[in-house]
Amino acid sequence: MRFLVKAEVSLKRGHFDPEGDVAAKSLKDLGFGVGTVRVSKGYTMEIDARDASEAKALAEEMCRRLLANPIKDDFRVEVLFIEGRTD
Amino acid sequence: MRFLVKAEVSLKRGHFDPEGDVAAKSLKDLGFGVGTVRVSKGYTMEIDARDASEAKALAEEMCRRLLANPIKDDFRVEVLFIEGRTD
Amino acid sequence: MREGLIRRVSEDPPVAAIDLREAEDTDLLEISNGMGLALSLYEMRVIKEEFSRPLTDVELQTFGQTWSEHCIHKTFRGLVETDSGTVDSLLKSYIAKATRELARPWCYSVFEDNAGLVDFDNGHVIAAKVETHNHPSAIEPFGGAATGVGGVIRDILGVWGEPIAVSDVLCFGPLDTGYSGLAPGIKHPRYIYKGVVAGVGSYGNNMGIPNVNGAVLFDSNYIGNVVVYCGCFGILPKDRYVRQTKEGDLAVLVGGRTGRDGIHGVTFASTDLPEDSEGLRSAVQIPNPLVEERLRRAVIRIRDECLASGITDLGGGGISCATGEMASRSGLGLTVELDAVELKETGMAPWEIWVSESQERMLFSVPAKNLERVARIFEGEELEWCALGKFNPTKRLRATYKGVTVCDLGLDFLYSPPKLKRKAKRVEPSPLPLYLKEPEDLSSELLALLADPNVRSREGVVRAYDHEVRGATVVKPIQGQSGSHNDAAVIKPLKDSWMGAVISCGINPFYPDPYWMAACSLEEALRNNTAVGGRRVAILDNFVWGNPEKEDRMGSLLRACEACYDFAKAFGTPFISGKDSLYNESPMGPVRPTLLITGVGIIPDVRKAVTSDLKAAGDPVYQIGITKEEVCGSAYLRSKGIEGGDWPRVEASVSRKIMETLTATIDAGFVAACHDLSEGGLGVAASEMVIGARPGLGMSLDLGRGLFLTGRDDLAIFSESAGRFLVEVRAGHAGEFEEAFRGLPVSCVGEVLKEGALRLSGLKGKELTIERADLTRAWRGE
Amino acid sequence: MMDLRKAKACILRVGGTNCDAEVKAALEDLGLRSDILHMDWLEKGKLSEYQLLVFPGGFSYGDYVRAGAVWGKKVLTKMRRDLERFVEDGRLVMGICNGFQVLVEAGMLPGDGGQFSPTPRAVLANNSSARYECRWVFLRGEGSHAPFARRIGKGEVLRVPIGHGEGRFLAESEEAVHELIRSNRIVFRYARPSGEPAEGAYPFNPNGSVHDIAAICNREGNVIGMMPHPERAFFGWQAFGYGDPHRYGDGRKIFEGIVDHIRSL
Ligand SMILES: Nc1ncnc2c1ncn2[C@@H]1O[C@H](COP(=O)(O)OP(=O)(O)O)[C@@H](O)[C@H]1O
Ligand SMILES: [Mg+2]
Repeated sequence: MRFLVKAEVSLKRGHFDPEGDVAAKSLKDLGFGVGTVRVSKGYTMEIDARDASEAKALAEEMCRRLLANPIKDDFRVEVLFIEGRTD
Repeated sequence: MRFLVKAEVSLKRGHFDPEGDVAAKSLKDLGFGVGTVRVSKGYTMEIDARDASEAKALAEEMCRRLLANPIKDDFRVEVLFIEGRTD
Repeated sequence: MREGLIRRVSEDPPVAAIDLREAEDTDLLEISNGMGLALSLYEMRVIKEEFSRPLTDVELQTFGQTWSEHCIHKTFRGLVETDSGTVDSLLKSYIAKATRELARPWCYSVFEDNAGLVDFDNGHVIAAKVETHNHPSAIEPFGGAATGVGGVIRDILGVWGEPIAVSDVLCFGPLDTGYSGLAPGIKHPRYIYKGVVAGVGSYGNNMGIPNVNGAVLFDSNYIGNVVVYCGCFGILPKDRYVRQTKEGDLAVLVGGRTGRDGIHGVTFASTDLPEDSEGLRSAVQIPNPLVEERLRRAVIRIRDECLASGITDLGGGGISCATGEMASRSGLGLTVELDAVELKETGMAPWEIWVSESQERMLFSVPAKNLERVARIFEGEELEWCALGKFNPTKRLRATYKGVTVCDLGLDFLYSPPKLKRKAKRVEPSPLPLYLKEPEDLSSELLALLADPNVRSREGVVRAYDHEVRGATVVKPIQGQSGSHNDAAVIKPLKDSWMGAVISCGINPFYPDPYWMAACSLEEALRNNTAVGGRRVAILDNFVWGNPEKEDRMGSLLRACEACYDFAKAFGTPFISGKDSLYNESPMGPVRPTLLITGVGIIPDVRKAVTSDLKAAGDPVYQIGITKEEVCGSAYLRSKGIEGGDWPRVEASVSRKIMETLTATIDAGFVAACHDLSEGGLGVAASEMVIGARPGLGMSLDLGRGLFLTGRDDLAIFSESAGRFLVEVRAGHAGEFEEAFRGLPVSCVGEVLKEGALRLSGLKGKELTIERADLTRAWRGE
Repeated sequence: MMDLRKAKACILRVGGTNCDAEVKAALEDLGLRSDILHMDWLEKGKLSEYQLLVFPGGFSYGDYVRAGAVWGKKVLTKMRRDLERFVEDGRLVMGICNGFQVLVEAGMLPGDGGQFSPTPRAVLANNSSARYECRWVFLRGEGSHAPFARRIGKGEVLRVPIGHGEGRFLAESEEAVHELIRSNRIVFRYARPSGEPAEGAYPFNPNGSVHDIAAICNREGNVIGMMPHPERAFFGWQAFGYGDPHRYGDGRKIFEGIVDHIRSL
């Protein structure tokens, strides 16, 4: 079956996020009342798997192998839906 | 009150996503069964607002003004929680 | 529109037929507008007269593209009615005319191909091209600017050039513009600035081509009309410049896939497009430099192995224009099988495939016997390719899709568009009186001017671009740790030759008289080139103007063209290429007439190049050129919001002699540092020479009394008169330097000081001293 | 003693690599023949013909996902065995800029011999300025035993340019940084003109790297990764304004170290 899975890779807590800082500063310049901003990257992927938990496990493996760098990144995986079905 | 809001910006459908394409190819090289991959960017922001709906509206305005270009990007905003409280 | 003029002739593929035979003038205009053809009534009538059959939408779109301002420059090639008679083609009557009359033997190919070509070292030529990408950058700054760079790089690849450098000149609204006053649809200058700089940087950096020259200007006029010029320079062995497409050769398309991006206009044949601002969506292109990097490798290999007979990039008009032009210039014809084209998305109508401007594509003509080797090169670089068809002797451009002939046009007719006629009203502004008292405190005036957005350090932009990649950048845009700007860049493109290519630009849109504005821009490009040691300069013109259908816009365009001719002739410097971008109008009004002149010179030995930072305490410093009270449009007056005074003019005969003499003294090794005086005048130039250096500068205007046609210190220091330099001469060579300049306006005005400060005494002996740290802080905006 | 004419360097590239030609020009100026090879076309076993393998700078695979990550993984799937053997043999591997990012993502640096770590043990994160930056920096030799630093004394200062957006070196932990220092695996640090370490001060440390780290090597010293581009400071005219254009630039010393080492084999 084909699943739609979202993996989100974000900087580890406590890690300095220059890009987020720049975004926060620009938003403040525009007059918005924002505090800290942290940036993350999302990968929405079609994955072939037997069931949702396998799809999730696969996506986590993808994060470990490629999408995240363990020194600086955390990741979080969520199965969005199964092809053909929506929820 | 201070809210934690997540804005997610992604390329509009129909636009080719070169980064997603490279990620998909690389994952396939590593032996994963993936189809299309699309990349998005998340901004997790502390926002000062009176209530959740104002926080959401503010974040949407930030997307329109700075974080996204409505011509090529879609964006989606979600209020994660209110400072002090979690859900 | 009247019933029956448009008919669906095929469902799959979706093709419509438009019958112009019965069409009235109103119908013709409606068709032109409705299909986004941008053809005038006159042009539509010419098409109507020609055909005794209905045309397909594909064919009409072909006319729309081929006869567009973008592809054939109809304003520049058309007729211009003036008070004193009709001008037949601005391009032929002014720009190209200067080149033709100068007849420089080192001009190898001019105004013909994707880029201009001039001789370099024996056996090699330099290719140069500068384009604009204003509208795309206004709606999507990052992608618009990035694809602008990508496009001009393909122009260089399109003459078989190996890209060696890119440049960019950018005009923005002031970054401190308020958010409230913006007209709807206009993005804030800050957003545009960030996006454009990131986009230009991203594409060049990714491709590994150093960005070595450019300019950044701010003015409220550019809030509604951002201007983005992108240039690219390349090198190739002369004998590899091949354009001889033959009958039987294959048209081979390679690179990115074809999609709905870059399609203007709407479709009649497919009515089922999604609603969401499709028109705008297709105007936005997502840059993919990764593909172009591989394209570059493939182009150079095919060139070196002599496998193709012709090449061109795909720009405006997409496949339709690239194939049509290649066939037409070889006196051939071609049938394109659109089925072969790799698509990004499904459901594209044939006309969309035909005119799509998707990025990162090139077209080759390949002799059939070489196809296999060419294919192997493409595949080795992971590039998708397809053969579109074979060149034949029919002189017709045909296209088929799913077995249906969707286009069949004679190339002779297609490539002899009717001449457009425009009217020009002469514009000749006259100088206003200057109401400004000489300020008391010139130090604070100078510091304020150094911090002016139009003057201050460009480090934030320059460092965002890799200017060292390829390892061939000799004179860099910025020098040293707290470095200052150089006037031009020097590249050493060949391993076994000391010869350098010198790249400079000139742009002065704030001088209100279009004639002198153009003259000053041209002279500035040459002056910048000369300052680092360049000579034998070829130039490129890029006009950014408003709607040419308005007489005043045409009037100023005409005046600028006159200056281009006059001064190209007077300086003996030929135009080799260029481009115009018209219709730059926004709800906030037309763009300020903006002419960019880019200069490409040479230097026989890059090791003799000169930078702007002062070198050694004790060296004498000379000022060259006459300073007049020419401050209208200067950074000095603009920073005060004052209009008035006279503007700079160019005295070509003197200026030319000065430059030639300066070149000779640089070659002789007399010159230790050199900087031209431009925006902000002498005050800013002297400061920059100190900022970039270890030592300082002491000078007295009174020593150069004869050079100043003013009694006011502020005008002497901030005037922007053309043709001036500040030069540090090596201590032992002052006599020889003066001897060389005998008869020219030159004076020793001071010397290099040990301590890091600028010490200036005025015409009447008034003194000012500013420490380098203060100059630097102001200039860096800290 | 090896005859330099018999030695060869392999400069690898993939789509998006773009500093290969400059590296070749530098090596060949010193008499070391160099082939530029696309990794996809590198035949099995071919690597053993070379004494030096270079991963040059550029934007491999567009730097998508994370600089150097995609190529780093591809190196492992495509040529892990050959590469391990190459490193075990004591041959030289050099990663410059994007190449450094690749070696880190492939788990080859910081490393021990041919043992590649299954997950990266360091990262080159976004510059702390959040910007891409091109500038000349001062590098300080740390007295490394790596062949690349053979000609460079401890505390000696080199002028070389950088050009990157992701160059902030971070290790697993503070302890890991100490381990790098203890095992003398830091080859260059960003410095002030005087040669003092930059201690994080911008722009001397241009990217915010921990401990001003600009280059590291593996335990044996035969694998090096560096963010600065020595091939852009090889000839004097490249370092125009930073030295005598008629002589050589500081970057040449690094390549001379390589050639000395190969000659001594
Ligand atoms: N305003 C102009 N001034 C000078 N040369 C021009 C101008 N417009 C076009 N040209 C020249 O005409 C030739 C064809 O131009 P163009 O159609 O813009 O090329 P391309 O199709 O590569 O964009 C080029 O050599 C270009 O330099
Ligand atoms: Mg072109």
